[in-house]
Amino acid sequence: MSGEQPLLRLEGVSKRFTKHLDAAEKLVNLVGGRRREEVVHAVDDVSLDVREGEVVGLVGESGCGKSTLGRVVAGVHQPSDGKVIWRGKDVSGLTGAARRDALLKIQMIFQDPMSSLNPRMRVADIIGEAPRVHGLVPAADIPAYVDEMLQRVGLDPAYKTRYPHQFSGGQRQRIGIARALAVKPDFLVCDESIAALDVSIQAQVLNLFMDLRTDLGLTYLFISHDLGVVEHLSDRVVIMYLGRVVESAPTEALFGGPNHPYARALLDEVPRIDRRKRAFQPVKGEIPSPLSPPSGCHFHPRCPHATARCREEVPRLREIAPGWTSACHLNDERG
Amino acid sequence: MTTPNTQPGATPPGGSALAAAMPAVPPVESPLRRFLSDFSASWLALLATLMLAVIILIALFAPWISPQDPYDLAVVSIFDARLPPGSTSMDGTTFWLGTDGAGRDLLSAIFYGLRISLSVGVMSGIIAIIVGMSVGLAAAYAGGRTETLIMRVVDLQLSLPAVLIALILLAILGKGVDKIIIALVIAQWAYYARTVRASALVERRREYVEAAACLGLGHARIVFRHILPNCVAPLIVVGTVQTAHAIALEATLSFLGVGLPLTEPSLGLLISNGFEYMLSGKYWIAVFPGVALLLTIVSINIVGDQLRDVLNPRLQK
Amino acid sequence: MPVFAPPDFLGEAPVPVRPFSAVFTSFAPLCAPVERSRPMSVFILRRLMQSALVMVAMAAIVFFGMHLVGDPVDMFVSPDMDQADIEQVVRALGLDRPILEQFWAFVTSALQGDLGQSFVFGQPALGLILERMPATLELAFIALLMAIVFGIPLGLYAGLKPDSPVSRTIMAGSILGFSLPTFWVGIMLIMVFAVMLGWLPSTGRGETVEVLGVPVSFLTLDGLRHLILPAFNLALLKISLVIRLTRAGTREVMLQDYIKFARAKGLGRGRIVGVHVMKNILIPVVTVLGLEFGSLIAFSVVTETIFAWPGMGKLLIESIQQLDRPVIVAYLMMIVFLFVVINLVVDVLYSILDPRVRLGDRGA
Amino acid sequence: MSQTSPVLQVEDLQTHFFTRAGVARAVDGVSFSLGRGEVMGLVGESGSGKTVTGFSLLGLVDPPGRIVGGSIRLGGEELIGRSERDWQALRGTRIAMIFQDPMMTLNPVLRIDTQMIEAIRAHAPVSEADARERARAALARVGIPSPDERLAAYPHQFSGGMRQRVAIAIALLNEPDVIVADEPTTALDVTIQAQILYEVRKLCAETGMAMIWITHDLAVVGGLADKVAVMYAGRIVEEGPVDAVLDGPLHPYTHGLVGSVPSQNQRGQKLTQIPGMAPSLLSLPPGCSFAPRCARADGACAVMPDLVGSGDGRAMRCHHPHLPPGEAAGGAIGETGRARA
Amino acid sequence: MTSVRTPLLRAAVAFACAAAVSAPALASDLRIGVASEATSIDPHFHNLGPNNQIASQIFDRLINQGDRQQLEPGLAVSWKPINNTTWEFKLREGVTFHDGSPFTADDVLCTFARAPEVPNSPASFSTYIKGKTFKKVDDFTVHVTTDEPYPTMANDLSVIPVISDEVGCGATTADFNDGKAAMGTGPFKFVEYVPGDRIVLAANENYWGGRPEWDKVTIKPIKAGPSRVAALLAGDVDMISGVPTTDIGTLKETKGIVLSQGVSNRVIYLHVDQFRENSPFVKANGGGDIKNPLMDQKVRLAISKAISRELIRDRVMEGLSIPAGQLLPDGFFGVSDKLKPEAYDPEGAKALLAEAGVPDGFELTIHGPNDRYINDAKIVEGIAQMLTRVGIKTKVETMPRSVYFKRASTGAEGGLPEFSLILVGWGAGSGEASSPLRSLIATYDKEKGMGAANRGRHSDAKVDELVEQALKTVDDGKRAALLAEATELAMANLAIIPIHYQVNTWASREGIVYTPRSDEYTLAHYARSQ
Repeated sequence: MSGEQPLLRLEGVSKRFTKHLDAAEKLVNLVGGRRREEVVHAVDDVSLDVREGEVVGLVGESGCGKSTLGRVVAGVHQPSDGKVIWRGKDVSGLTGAARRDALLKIQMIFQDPMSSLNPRMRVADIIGEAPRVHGLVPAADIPAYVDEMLQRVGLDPAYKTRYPHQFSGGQRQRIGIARALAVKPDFLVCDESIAALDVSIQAQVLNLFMDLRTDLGLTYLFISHDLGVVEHLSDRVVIMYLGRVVESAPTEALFGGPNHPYARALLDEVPRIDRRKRAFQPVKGEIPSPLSPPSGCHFHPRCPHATARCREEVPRLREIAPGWTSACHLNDERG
Repeated sequence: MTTPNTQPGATPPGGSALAAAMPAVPPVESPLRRFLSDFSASWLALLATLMLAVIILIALFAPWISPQDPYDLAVVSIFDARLPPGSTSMDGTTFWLGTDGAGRDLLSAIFYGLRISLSVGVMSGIIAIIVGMSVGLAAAYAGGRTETLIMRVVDLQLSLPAVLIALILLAILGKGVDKIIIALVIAQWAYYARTVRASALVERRREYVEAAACLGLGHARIVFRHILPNCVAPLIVVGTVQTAHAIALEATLSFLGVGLPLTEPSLGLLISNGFEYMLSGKYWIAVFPGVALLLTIVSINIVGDQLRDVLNPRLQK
Repeated sequence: MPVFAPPDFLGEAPVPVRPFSAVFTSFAPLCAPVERSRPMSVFILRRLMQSALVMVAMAAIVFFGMHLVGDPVDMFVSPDMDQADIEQVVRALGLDRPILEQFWAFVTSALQGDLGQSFVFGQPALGLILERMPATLELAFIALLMAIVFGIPLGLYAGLKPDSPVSRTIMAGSILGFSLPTFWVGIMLIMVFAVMLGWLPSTGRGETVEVLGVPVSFLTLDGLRHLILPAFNLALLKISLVIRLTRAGTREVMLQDYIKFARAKGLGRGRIVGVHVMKNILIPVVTVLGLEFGSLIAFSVVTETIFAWPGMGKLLIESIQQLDRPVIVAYLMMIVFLFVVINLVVDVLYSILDPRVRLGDRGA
Repeated sequence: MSQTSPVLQVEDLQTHFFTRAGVARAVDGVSFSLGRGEVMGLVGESGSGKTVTGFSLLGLVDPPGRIVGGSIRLGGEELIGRSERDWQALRGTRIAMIFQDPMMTLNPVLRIDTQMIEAIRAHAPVSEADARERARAALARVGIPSPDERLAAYPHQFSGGMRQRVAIAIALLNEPDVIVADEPTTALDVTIQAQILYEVRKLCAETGMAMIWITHDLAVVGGLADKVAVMYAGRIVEEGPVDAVLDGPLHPYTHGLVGSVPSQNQRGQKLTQIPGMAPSLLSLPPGCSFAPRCARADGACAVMPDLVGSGDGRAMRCHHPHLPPGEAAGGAIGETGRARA
Repeated sequence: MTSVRTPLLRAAVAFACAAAVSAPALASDLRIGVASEATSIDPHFHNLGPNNQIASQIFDRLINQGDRQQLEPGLAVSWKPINNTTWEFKLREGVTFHDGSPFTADDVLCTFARAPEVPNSPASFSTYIKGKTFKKVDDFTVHVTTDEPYPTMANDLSVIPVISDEVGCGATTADFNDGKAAMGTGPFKFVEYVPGDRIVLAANENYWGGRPEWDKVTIKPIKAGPSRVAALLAGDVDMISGVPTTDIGTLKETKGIVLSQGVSNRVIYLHVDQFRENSPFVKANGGGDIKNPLMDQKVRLAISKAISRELIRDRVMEGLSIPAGQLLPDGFFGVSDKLKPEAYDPEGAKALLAEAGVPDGFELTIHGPNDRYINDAKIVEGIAQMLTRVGIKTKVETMPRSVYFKRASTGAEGGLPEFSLILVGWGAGSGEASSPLRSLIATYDKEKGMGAANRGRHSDAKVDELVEQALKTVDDGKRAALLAEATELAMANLAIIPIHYQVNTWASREGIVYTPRSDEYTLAHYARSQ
């Protein structure tokens, strides 16, 4: 890693969701019942650096914790363990204005263009609310500022008195982006931000993201299950499986030859327009429930190379090449 | 229903490469306007709304439009008791709907009775909404043990029928408009709490709430400006139905003799008084207040029904 | 009426909503919620703990509340008694003791199953209630039966053909049935069927026969004749409720993908409505009806008063009027207990009907 | 491929929705044919009419929608105008369908065996035991482990991928000639989608069923289908063998669609994009519906172009197609019998 | 008043007749709908009208009360004082209980031993028994001794049902309810008691007074007045008690229904706060405090004059009341023949108010029950109207008796009555003027047991003296004179303001005639078929 301070650093971040036992369940346990607290390790000890101006793609299937991680980064969830360090400062240690600024600098673009906009608010209020509340823009300038934001995302300011339901999916997503941009962020967490859009609209929004990156120097954490999109956009790709990072590598390196068996399976199995009719054997089995993940390496029940060790020992992420880490015991054997 | 796919186009401002099929800018369709157009799709609902409006106006202006002040004992005379519709009193006033057992002009008594029935229903509704809404929102937003505790209380309360709760409360509290409002509020707040909590829970999980948190907006702002307005629709539906319930409940309680005092006759009490005359041929004493009560409750329920259809998120797109 | 187009046509995939919750929320004001949890044992235990709490709370509130109102002795004494006689009655009923002491005495004996003696009847309050309970339960059960027998077919029809004139009539009728206050309907029923037409008796319970030691009236012709009017009076509201629930449920279910899938399998309409739709709507209907059974018992207070039906609702009203505190408190304890039982039964029924509940719902 | 008569022949199918806001021509003159064992990808964005086309093929269009014209011939038999009873007999036996959301296609309160057995017994007087055996076999065929146990399970006890397999098994039960699959893998994870695609490809090869795979994902079609039809605003704008279409799209819309897939672009470069958005079916522009979004559009596009076929099984509906270099407009493309005004 | 009736009601009546005619019960069966239910079959459990009513049919008393509560020989054929403090009762011979066992003095002794001691009794008969010593002289003679001369001995003993020594005296209330101990000498035998639904009796073939006419009597409690009427019209019962005044007009015109009416021993009257300088519900015009004008006899008289008892009778009671000028209707023991109801005289009332220094009246709240007496709330309203018309601005507050009586008796601080002007009723169970005089008029005195229900706290030493004297005077003539004198004195002072005596109505299907009773009881053996 370069000595340059990363814009955002995650240190051993975990997020657990726990369903506690109530009095009745405890009582049942007293008389020999076996009720346990249900704990979901949505994110399990994830460390990650994002440098200024970088686009990091976060990839994984459902239940892998990528969305939760994104929300921890964006400050929507507090991590159960670990630190989120923004420009060298632990966010949880910040208070007052500093905390608010750190919060505002990281914004999130959501998946569902239907539910990410408050249906009872006009577009102008959706975009203008936060700058007004935080006093980022003088109250008198808010209308002009909203117009500017709308134009930046390619919408006609004439529509700002509308309500979200009067827009198409793609347009709503643009409104969501304008809302985030209105608080002048440095870092955008895009959580499946184009997954719900039609193919032709996806391209439009992706292009908008790329424009914004060049125009505003934004840094992205781009969360997606769509490997093609991630490959196209990211400088670096992080692959998660059941709450853990299994591999992290520069995009080209990863797509050139993934190291972790799961990453390999994932990359192989994505249908691609340029690789048709390949005969392959899909990876077997289902994604286990995050409520009771397999022991050791979470991937071992589905892994064609699994050994006894994989069942018992959790593989650590280790650097296999500069800037390329992978969590697989096989790497140890190879040397 | 609104037309699908009528979306305003995006304009290509400056450099952004967005050519667009540009429909003419349609009028701004606010949720309210959309709601109104959906609501008025049913003529029955419109009729009921009209009827309700008339009833409310009568209730509001009862003191000014009633031929007689049925509470003024200097005017009411038992000389005029139980006169049939259309009779005239000693001093020449006509009782269009007859008089009751105490010599009150029934038309005036119905107007005032409407006033009392409606105000009992509406007042208890409003207070119960405020209480229920606060509790429900608090539960949904606080989560955890607070929520569990609150919802347990709500569940427990809901497992006992309102009529029973009100009956016992009134047995303890005694009669009176204030007492019955208290009883109805206690009997009904839990419905609102549950409704608000249910929709607040749904709303709280929506991404716009996360977005608001992300934008650093305060808890109060998120709860009251973002979540609450989106919980209003089910609240309105439940509110109308519960208000109709409250009115019927008050009538029932008054009938059972634990509701309102005789001197402040609601419609229910008027019917209850008329019940005594049911077999004596003096039908008007019970029938006319009964019709008024029925019209009130039916129109509220029809309005509520249409509201349910229009505001139901499942049927709405 | 909203227009439905296939999902693709609307440009939005429909949000999958479990039909149950959908129906439930659309009828939120009409039915109490049921806490659904996975293992039965914990569930039952939780219910029991809760209900024990309510029963204590209820007893305390009513006990202390009732002591603020009136003086039962005033209700009982005969005119010729002098002050000394009255005081003797007060002592005999234990009303001279401090209220906390009275409550403590009540609680300790309640724990031994003795809920006190009725002031008015001089009998154990619990016994009085149990004695009248079969009459009320019978009435409520028959009303429930009527609600199902009339409500489900009508609601099904209205849900399958929402725009037909017959359906509109059914729905208008259900709004009416909803809006008519029970007491008013009761009076009208007596007027028309007992007084005018003379077809059915106006009041009372009629002949009963004992089944397993419990007197029931539906097995004798006379009993049945006495039963019809009050049961219908009590059922009317629930018939409307069931119609609306069934209709809403049917409409909801008919829109589900699995109905379309069933059609794509080539199933006939009979099979789809009779099995696929029915089984789904039965879940909310049975659940809600189970919970409404409680409200049937509560509303029997009104019906029993009008029809002079010798059940426990009538006993309650009379006890309230006569300030027979032990009976009021005991009635409430019984009701809470009964509701606990009903809720449990409903939950068991629900879990039988809805497989998603039976075995820990892991899908979500 | 097309020597034998096609299993399914659709001609000028028109399905319209009569809404309060007007008539939506969800399917407006769709024609295609499908041979035995052939897999056709029906590609389009939301609102393009691909799902309605699928429903139309099974006679499952509900009011306010109605098939207003055209012809659907299944094994030579005309289906349009048949009674509901006839349709019922056909569905599930000759033509079956799989839906998008595996969570919603199975009735949550009925056991899997009930739902499978009823599908068999609705069409043939089969004994309960025989039907169960066939159901078991069908489950085994779609790769569901221990099918005996799974038969007695309820849908919620299956994962999404497994439910989709069950749905496929049900569609297979009566060995239909054609299966219409409406975005069956869209809701699934990548690795699970891969498994399903693998199974389906295998099944088609084994059984000789024809399949219409409705999707918005060109990549999936590329891996699965023999031929592809691209829909836009209720009409097929281009069709042809899958490789030919994906490698050399003729219609500007297809061209844009293929171009907007990231992997078709240089990494980090701006994607080719189709400007604007799909028009409302209630107010389609006159002439070519794509014209307002089309860079090549001109005055000629005010007239709706016909679907013109070329000799290599390709056809498209455009006045200004992207022809391969060297080919003059109209040179290689002649009129075929399939194209209709 | 014009009588307008809808076709519906006309039809109702027509059908009702048809029903009544078409479904006559067996001639020897009688089904009675009564307003209130007995709480027990145990005749000593609760001294309460409905209970006594049932008991009167199964059990006899030493002395029975006739339809006007006149004393008639019951199980005692004669009674007389044999000295100042001893009464001798000669018992009827040859009487048997329903189980066939003979009636003797032992039964009487055990009855009076049990009656005051019933566990859980909310109001026992001890009032009538305390201070009395019972002695068996022989099998058919009993002596009762008291410390003081005790003139109302016969009245007291006319309320206590006699039970059987063998099965009754050791029995619990529950034993009576399930019939085991319900063994009397009365005209009817106990058959069945279904609480809340019915009590069934059968004729006592061996009744000493002759076999009753009805083989089987079913008594059904039907609380709601209209339901009771409906039950009669529908032919579900043959006779009902407590016909609501509102339905009397209709029933009168209904073919196949006959009514019987009789004045009751119950006087409806106003108690007036006469002991507080500041009465809580009396205010000056405009709401300020005022010295309690009700303490002025003139104001009380003005109130009495302001009330038109005739109007209340005609418009509220539908003719079913008798304007009252004293405590008991004419003909009862100890009433004064000089007292007449106060005539309606609003001008006189106004003049009296002016004389009393309140020419413009004052503000007043009148309280009353709404579920106790016939049309109670309506009477209160009518009175309020009339008072308002003479300048006393009157508000009305009515409440259920469960709340009302406590507040009326002890609602204010220190256990004092809470209200200023209240409507109450008093039924003299013994049928003597001594009953209301002692409880309502005499000075409130816990020690002496006087004025227990004196909620106005009227106090007049002269009246007290007369009453006390009367209660020790055994000679009937002298006693009656003393009581009448006390009554006159109290009425002159307006200790209470009497309104009217209730008139009770029974309705039965044609062919059954009921002899009305002043104690309001509905007894099967008072119903005769024609």
